[in-house]
Amino acid sequence: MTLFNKVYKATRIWILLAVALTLPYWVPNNYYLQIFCLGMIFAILTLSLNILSGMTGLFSVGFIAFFGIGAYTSAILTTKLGFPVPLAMFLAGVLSSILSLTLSLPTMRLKGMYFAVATLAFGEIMYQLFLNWTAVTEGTKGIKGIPALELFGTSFRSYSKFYYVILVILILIIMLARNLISSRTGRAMLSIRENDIAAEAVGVNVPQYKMISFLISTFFAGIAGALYAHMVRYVSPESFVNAESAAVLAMMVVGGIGSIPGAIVGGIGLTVLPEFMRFLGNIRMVLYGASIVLIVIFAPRGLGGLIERIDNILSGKQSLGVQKKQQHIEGEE
Amino acid sequence: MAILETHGIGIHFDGLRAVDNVSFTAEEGQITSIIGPNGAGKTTLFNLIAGFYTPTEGTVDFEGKDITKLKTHERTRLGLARTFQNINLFRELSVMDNVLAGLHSVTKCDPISSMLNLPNKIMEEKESKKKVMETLEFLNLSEYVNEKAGSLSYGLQKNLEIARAIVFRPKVVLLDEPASGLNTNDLHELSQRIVTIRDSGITVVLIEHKMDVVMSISDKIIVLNFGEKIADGTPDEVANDPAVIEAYLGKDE
Amino acid sequence: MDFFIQQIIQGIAMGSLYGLIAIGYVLIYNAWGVLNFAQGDMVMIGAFAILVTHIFWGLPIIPAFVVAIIICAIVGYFVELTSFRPLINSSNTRRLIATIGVGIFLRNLVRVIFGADPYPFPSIFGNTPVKIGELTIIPQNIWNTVIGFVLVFLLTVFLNNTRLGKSMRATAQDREAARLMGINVKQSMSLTFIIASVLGGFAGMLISPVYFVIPTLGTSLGNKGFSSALLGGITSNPGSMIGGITLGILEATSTNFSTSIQASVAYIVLFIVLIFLPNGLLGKKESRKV
Amino acid sequence: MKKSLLIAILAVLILAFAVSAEGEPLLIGVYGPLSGDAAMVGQTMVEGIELARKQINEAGGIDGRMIELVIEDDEQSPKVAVSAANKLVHDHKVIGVIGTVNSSCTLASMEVTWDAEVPHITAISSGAAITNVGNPWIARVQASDLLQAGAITRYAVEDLGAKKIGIMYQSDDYGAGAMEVIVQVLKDEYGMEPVANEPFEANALDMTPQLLAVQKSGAEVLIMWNMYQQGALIAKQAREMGLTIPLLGGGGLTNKKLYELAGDAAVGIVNSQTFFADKTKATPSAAAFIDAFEKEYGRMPDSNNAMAYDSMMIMAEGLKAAAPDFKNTDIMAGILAVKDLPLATGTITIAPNGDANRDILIIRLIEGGKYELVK
Repeated sequence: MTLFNKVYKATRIWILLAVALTLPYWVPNNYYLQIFCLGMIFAILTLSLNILSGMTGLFSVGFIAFFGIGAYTSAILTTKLGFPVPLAMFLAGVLSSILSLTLSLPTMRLKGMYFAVATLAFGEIMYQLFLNWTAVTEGTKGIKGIPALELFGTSFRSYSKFYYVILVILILIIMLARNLISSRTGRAMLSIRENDIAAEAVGVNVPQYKMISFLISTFFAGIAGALYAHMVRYVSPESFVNAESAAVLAMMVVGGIGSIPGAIVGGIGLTVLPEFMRFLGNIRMVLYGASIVLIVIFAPRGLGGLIERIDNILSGKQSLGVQKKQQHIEGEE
Repeated sequence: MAILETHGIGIHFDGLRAVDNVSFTAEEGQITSIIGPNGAGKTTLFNLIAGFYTPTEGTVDFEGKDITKLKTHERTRLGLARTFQNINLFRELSVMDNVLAGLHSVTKCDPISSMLNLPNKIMEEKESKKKVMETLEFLNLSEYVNEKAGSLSYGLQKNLEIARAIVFRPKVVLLDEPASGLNTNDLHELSQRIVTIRDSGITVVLIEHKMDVVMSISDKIIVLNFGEKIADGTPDEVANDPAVIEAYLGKDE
Repeated sequence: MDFFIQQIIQGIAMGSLYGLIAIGYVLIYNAWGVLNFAQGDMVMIGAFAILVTHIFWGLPIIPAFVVAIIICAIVGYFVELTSFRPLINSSNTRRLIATIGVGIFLRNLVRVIFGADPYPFPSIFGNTPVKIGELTIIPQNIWNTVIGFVLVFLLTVFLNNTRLGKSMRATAQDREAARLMGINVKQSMSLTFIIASVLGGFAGMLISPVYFVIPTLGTSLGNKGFSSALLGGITSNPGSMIGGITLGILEATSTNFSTSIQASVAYIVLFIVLIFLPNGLLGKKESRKV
Repeated sequence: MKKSLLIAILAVLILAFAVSAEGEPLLIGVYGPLSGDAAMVGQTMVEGIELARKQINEAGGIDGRMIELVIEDDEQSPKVAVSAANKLVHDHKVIGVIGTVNSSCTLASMEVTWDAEVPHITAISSGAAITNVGNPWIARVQASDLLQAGAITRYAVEDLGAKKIGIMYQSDDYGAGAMEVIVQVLKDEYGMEPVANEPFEANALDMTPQLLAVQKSGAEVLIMWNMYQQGALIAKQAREMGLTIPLLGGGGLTNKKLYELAGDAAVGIVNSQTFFADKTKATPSAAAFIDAFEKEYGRMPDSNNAMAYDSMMIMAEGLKAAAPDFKNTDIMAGILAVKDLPLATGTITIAPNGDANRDILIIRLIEGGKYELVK
């Protein structure tokens, strides 16, 4: 290990943090800040999906539904019932978690494709609910005038302030997810993904842990949805269509299934990058489809794998050339 | 005292009787081996005992209690562990994590403490890792602790399965062909180890084809053929049983 | 009563198209073990293929169909070669995501080439309704139903009675065993994929005269297709036809109960089937391997 | 060598900047769906705005300054629309914004212009909510659902004398918004209730379940609220099943594709509209627009072209009123002060809530895919 490796290892987290904390001061303007805010919200969502799909191996094709439940809950609680925003955001996570039981309880027995299809059906049904349950969701008119977050007398209406709220929540969730991986609960989830028969044999109550995975991941997804609602301050069903589920999946794949840094890079990357590709018009979507396939085939670990590799090289764990076998929370079924 | 008993247990798939009316007992602190030609229903019997299959008839008793209705993970929690013939490891996880996962049924840390890194989690993790290292040392796996399970050689993977099964000090461990794929040197070591496991107070139930292993370490042998029990007794009794000799005749080991 | 019968007739007409789409899902699921989310877009490809051959190139209807089928086979083979074959040993998660990617690719490629607006397609069998008492029946719909059933019948005959069909079935049941029996597994898997693509495309060709041709044609039809496949039992070819027609009838009659439920019928049915009837109406039980 | 070249380039750049700074153009942001399923609508919107900009600039600009457009794509997604609006306002620093098409996109993104206090005109969104949330920075050229659906409902009851009205609508922001207005108007003004009220998926193909329900209900008139694609399917399938009642609808039906797709089944469809491309019947200002558009693009304009054109013209009114400082409050005040302004879609007065008040036209599709003015 060279001196450079040591310095890198000791400082990398602080450098990252410093960049994250000062971002609002060196991005050119509010537009870039807003893109970053949105990207970070989607990073949280991707991370949530990763707990379900990457860690537990439960593949969800309708995940945006929980983002939507979170957004609507917080929107309704604050606009119609006058709840304070922080409480409403927390309850958004809780309700998203509770509603996940309506999906997870009956589908715990289902495996692989069957489960994926059930989540797709759930996503479509939730969308129809947002659309048709007019008394609560205002239907297609959407919910307007959602208040911005206010805390200790400060309003977080501007992007430059709300950015820090998102950042804090993102860092918190990253920490929770990291702790989870190296814990009894996390290992039980990983073991289900790896081999559910062996998981049962070591005493894991498989349905119960699938459900726990669901509760945790949808809680975070609900929080992400609430953040979205209070940033955009308007929610309508169009934001939670199934194509958005596919977009979150793509973020997870591009980042690398099961990788925490990957989820962050995927979420932010696939929000920011399209902004600069928009001039391509319809061709952009063709390239988008093609790149999903190409990444799945040629870079199965996505950008997360690449980042981990560079990180290992810089911190001296791995030499350039050969790739040493390393622990990775992603697996092949 | 009999720690594990089956009473007339049986299961059929699509009309085919895989295990039929098998009753046997495994005495506490002994090595009980189950032998029989290929397709005799040995692994199916293990799956019935471990709870992967629900028997069509009969019961399984563990420490004198009927556990037939219990799920696999509930049986593990009571102290019934197993390994697999065709290796079911968590391939993408490290050796450490595989064996740590084996401690699931004796650890308590809940999801909230897990995520928040509360003191009870940190304490438990520390203790768990200590236990894992002891087990890995016992099975000569310490040097691979950070390797991915899937990248180990076949023999090491077999060993790792045993480590994962015994790390939580179960009362009974079911070993499904631990010797397959091992060379002669390793065989001797394995026999020694199984004896050590028994001597440490874990009752062993063993499925094995390698007769020298079975004969040298078993306290009791049960012979299955076509899903039925055809003999049981000490190694000597079984070796001289005419029904056993007939079953094995022409069917080369 | 007439009203109810009219609803049933409509349900059958739509449902047999669902069934035809469902078969593609079933074939690919059994051979490849993956639900092909791009199958709906093969329906769209079929519709555009017939649009190009019959309208743009001006081929008479029969040659137009033949050429369109060849186009579908080529597209199917291309998809199999680029997005399925390389992932044959990957996890289900990856393969599913790849099929989603392929769907996005095909849909948008067609949109770039042909634009987002729909194209009209003339009726092949006539759109003048036939009156039977109070009931109205559209010839095209009858033909679609008949053709749907004939295709399923032919497919079943092919799978059960030809050497190629049998090897396809053997491969679908157990790839390893088929290999040991000397079957060219790679070839039969490709063939299955191509047949599934052509059947999907064929459904698109039958749909275009009833509705119109548009790049998003396959998105909702695809979902209806795999709902039907699961309803019928994903392991059964005739099951998908039954599943399709059941779904079609349920959708058509759902307006009697609630006006806003129709859009969700397919998904509610899907959810219920998965929970209470995981093997569908005609599917075989998948046994557990330890 | 290299260095001197660099300096030279820099010098040229600085010079160019200095020159342009003198007659600095007025930046107007435009956003709409330029990719995806609604790309055609976005494109027509841009065409109309572009034509208006060209005319304004050719006439000497505003206070001697040229108008320059910055165009962004919103992909028909509320999320992207918010980003697009942010880009226009914060990155391009435009002084006025025109857009977008989908009501949900406009509603989500108008929070951005509202916060930044940038005058915003929506050309095509019809959602009633846009102008009733008290946003002082928004104006709209499109006739809101309240006006359009109201006019068609009154036509059905008063002119056609219908006692039983059936409704079908596409269940999204466009269809469902109008449906609520129709139900409201029937109840408030005539004490009636629709005999059938059937939603369908936005990308549905088979309309017969809904049509059967309408047929069973004995409706004398069917009001459908959807785009022309679904309109064609409804017309075709209704005629095929022998449902011959009059079909009415909203502005989204007006499109040459409607007749192409449905053929004669579409003949007789009546819909509300803000613009009618017939020079013989048009006001002088509308006729002038039709002429100019035909010259520019070689075809007849549609209503979206016209509304987009008017949006730019109304924005120009605001700019004129705010010259030479172009303060945001002055621009908005100028927009809201527009009164009896003859434009392509009629003589427009902007109401205090931002809506453009004018008469709603009722048009009918006739043989050969042409339209005739009903009233």
